[in-house]
Amino acid sequence: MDRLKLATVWLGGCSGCHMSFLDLDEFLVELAQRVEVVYSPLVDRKEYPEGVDVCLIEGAVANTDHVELLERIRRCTRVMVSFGDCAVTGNVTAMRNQLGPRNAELALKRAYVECAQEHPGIPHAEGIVPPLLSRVMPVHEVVPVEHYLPGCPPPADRIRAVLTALLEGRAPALEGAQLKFG
Amino acid sequence: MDLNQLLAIKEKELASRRPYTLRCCTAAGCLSAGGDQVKKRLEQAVAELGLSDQVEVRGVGCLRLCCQGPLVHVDPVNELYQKVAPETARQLLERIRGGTVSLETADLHHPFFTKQLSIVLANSGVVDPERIESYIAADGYRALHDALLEMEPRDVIQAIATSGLRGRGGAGFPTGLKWSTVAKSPGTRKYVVCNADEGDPGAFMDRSVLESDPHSVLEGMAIAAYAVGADQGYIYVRAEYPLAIRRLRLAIEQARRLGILGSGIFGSPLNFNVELRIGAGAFVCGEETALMASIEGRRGTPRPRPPFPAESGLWGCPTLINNVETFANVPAIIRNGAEWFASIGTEKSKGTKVFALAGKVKNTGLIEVPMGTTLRTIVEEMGGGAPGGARIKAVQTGGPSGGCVPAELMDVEVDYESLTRLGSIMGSGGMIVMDETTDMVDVARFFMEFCKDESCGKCIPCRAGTVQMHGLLTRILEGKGTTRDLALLEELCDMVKHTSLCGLGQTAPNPVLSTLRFFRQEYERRLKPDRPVHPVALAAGR
Amino acid sequence: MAAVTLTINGKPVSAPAGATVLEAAQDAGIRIPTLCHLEGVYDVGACRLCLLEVAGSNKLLPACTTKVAEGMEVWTDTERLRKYRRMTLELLFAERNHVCSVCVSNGNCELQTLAYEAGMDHVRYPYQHPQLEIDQTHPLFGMDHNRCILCTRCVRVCWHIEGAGTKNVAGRGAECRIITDLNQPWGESETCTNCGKCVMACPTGALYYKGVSNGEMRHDRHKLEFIVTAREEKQWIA
Amino acid sequence: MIVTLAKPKQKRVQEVLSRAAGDKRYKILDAHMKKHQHRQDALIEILHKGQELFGYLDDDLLLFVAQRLRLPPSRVYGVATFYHFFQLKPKGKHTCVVCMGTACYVKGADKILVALEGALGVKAGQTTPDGQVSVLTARCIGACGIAPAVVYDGTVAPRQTPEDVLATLQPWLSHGSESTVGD
Repeated sequence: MDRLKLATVWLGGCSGCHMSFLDLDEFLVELAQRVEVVYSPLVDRKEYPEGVDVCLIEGAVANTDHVELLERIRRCTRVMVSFGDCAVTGNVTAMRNQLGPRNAELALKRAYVECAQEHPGIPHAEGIVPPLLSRVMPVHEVVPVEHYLPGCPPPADRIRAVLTALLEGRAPALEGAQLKFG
Repeated sequence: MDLNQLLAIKEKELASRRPYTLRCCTAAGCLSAGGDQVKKRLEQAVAELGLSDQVEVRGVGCLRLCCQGPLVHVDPVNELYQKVAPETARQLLERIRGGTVSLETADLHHPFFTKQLSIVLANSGVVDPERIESYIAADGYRALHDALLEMEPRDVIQAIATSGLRGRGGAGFPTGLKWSTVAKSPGTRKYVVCNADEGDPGAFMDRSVLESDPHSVLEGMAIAAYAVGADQGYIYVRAEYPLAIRRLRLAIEQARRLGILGSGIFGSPLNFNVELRIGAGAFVCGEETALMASIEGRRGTPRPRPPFPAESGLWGCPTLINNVETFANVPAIIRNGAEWFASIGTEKSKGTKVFALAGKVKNTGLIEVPMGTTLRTIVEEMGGGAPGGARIKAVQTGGPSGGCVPAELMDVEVDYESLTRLGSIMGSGGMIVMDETTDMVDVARFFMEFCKDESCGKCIPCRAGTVQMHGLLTRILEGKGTTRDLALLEELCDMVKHTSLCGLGQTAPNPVLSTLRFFRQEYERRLKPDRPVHPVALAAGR
Repeated sequence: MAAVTLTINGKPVSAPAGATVLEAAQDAGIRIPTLCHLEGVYDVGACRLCLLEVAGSNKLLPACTTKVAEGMEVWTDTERLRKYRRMTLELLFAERNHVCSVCVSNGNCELQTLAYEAGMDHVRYPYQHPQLEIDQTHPLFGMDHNRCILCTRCVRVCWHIEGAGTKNVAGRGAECRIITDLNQPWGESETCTNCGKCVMACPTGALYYKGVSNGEMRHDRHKLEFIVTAREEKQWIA
Repeated sequence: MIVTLAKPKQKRVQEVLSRAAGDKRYKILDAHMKKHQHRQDALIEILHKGQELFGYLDDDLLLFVAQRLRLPPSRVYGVATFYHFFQLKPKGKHTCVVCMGTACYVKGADKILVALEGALGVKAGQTTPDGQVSVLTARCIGACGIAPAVVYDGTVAPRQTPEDVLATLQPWLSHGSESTVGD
């Protein structure tokens, strides 16, 4: 039996969702037998491959690279899962939106100028550092998504419930407190 | 004040009439075109030419054809002069002296005039709204006298019920039923409220009635007060209508001085006073519970009904709320009889309706037609169609709560039920004609923007739902929307319509729903295709 | 008081005449979601979460302000109502900046709980991300407008239990804000009695005790019921 | 996100009352309130009068009204901000109200507004920096028969075009245009 091709990606988020994924503990062993991780911050692969079965997306859409990557993921993936509050709602990543139309510039200034201890200055590197979007968005505002796995981070048992369902060919059916944000 | 005194005022007024009368329109439309200057010049000219015993220059209410103002009607030759300028006004006196004038006259045989039937507007353009004597000369306050002295309150209610009069504010609730509910509600203190917060953009019927014939509204309210047992009335009028406010103040003052308002009116036990309350720019205050909150000096937010105002209204007392046009119908019904009124109109919608005809139509202005007149008659015959021979696309009725009736359905008879069937409403009487150049998605967005700005913010579906619907409409209008956005929009329309607290929210989706119903292709051709979402989860191991 | 019999979701229920459907349902152990309702103050019917289908009425009616009637047939949990409830909650989440992960009420929030109970796994409408203030000027309490849902529970307790009238709603539509006095910083209010009832009443993390951190804020709403019962019925039920 | 930090308390009512004592307009307002027997339900009427006397409703005025009608300030503020008609900031020397009712809209009121906003560099609801002109919109002034209508300093003008509006504004702007150069 072919193993399920699983990808995970890390957009505008803190990687806490991936940490929570690692909290799956012994289920990780079982998972390793049933899936092939084809793309992830946890494995060494540069290009998002074609023919991916399931992709967990952590993080909100905050820069142009994110948008490009999502477009490719959508083309190459059967089932996309918004993984964690940043992907589902924008969460903390999207809080800069509250600063108004100049939010990207203000956020960068705060981080790299006002709070810098040495060498203040907004980093510029054409082609390497992607420009920030003027508005941070949840993933489903950019491309359609099949399933949502909320939580900040989603607890390991919640991740397990979703993955188990997908492995068994069912639509995940989180309900009640399993859908709690935060 | 008794009947003899009333008749004496009438006789005196009629006796002072002169052979010629120049009726100058002094309603807001003509005033803005210089109508007051025209009247002033005519008065000067009459004095200079020594014609004072021959000619009366009378400021009157709306003469209907607003687009051609300033208007002057000359009696008894029965000619209506249009676009009269202060400089040329003097020529009208030549006409009286048998000469000819080069001024434009309106064609009084045009359907715009001949198809009208005036009940509410009977005095409009005839009496001087600033003089109570002028109203009395037209049999004003006779109905109040007769009701007070010759009818029991229940007879008055019966007459209103038999007449078939329905609320002219838009919803069409049977007026007689409302009156009898208030009459039956227990309570020593009751109120009568006139809703003159005409808020629909594109509607100016109530303004015209108040500016042209304020006493008819006062008389209707006093009759209502007698019928339901109230002793205090309020007129809630928009601050945007300064002229109407001034004339209402004057009318109340004059009526009070003659004892027609106050204690023991016409020697009957009825005490009735009317106070004016000036709105301050909130569309939602047209909703009756919000209006009452505003009269009480609070934020104009609506509350759930029941209890209805008829049971618990102003300060918890039974309160009768009717709109301007509804009250203005009452004296005529009492004077001419319920059967007379019931013989006009259709089976379920009796009497006439005043419409403010505006937009892309040749003749804009005020019309009053029997219920059941077709939209086509109104727009094409009376309105003269679109200017420049353009093709009419739709007629919008009911303002932000209403919908657009497409041109091919203009044979619909105008009454409460027929318009509702077409997804629009009668509304208070605004009628905006749209031609081919009008973009229906833009119209829907325009009304949604209005509702969003006017939402009071109390209930969530209206406060947040209108914001989201407006956002979706803007996206679609800009060509950025997808089929999923349209689906979201339709779903929100359904939800806001059924879950909002008051009429504003419940009807806010109507312009969208109606343009979607008749002009869906205008939405669809702007949409971008969606990428499909994977319908079901994938099978294990592929 | 005379009793009336009605059915809620097909189940026969008896309630005193004059009771609301919400009260009748609660007595019968049937839960109806509410947000602007608060024991101890009058109802405003504003949040529309408790809407009901009532046989013979073409309008949906709020359970909190609709009185029971003999023979009334009420449905509280139809598919249509569930759909509307979820949409209402989505609209609320999109309206302001409800970031559960950094909220003092995370885990103790009525809005958050209602959302997951309604199966809201994401919000389909674009987030509005308005720019809103946090008022930290009061010595004891804070107000974060980002988390306010305008249920007016704080306003009602301030007026009708405390009687101070410090808080009110200003503006209208989406521009509505809860204000103190003349829209001045809470700490500069001359009418606030520092009683804290508004904080107890708040369903979300909009009003909080200063110094609480993420997830630590618990609103003690029973205190309000306690005060009202004590004042009106002279019974002190702890 | 704006966080406001505490400032020391001050007794505002007393200050306002002592300031008002020397102002004739407050006397007129007081008399008007007396006419309404200081009834709380007359609040909106009183605010109308206040705006008529002062041009707009500032905090002093609102607090004065609250004190006289024995209402909590929050109630007065809540009402004043609910109704569009009440202005809490001073208006310009001249006002230009573009009617955005349906009839005016379908006949091009939106274009008039765009032209106006472009020429003055302010948005609807704002006043030019020199305090000369306030641009406002109305939801409908009921002059649909003569659409599109614009109200200049309280006078309704019928059938306006963007050109008409700019021409009418010109005399109001004669000084403003020079001073804006180089801004």
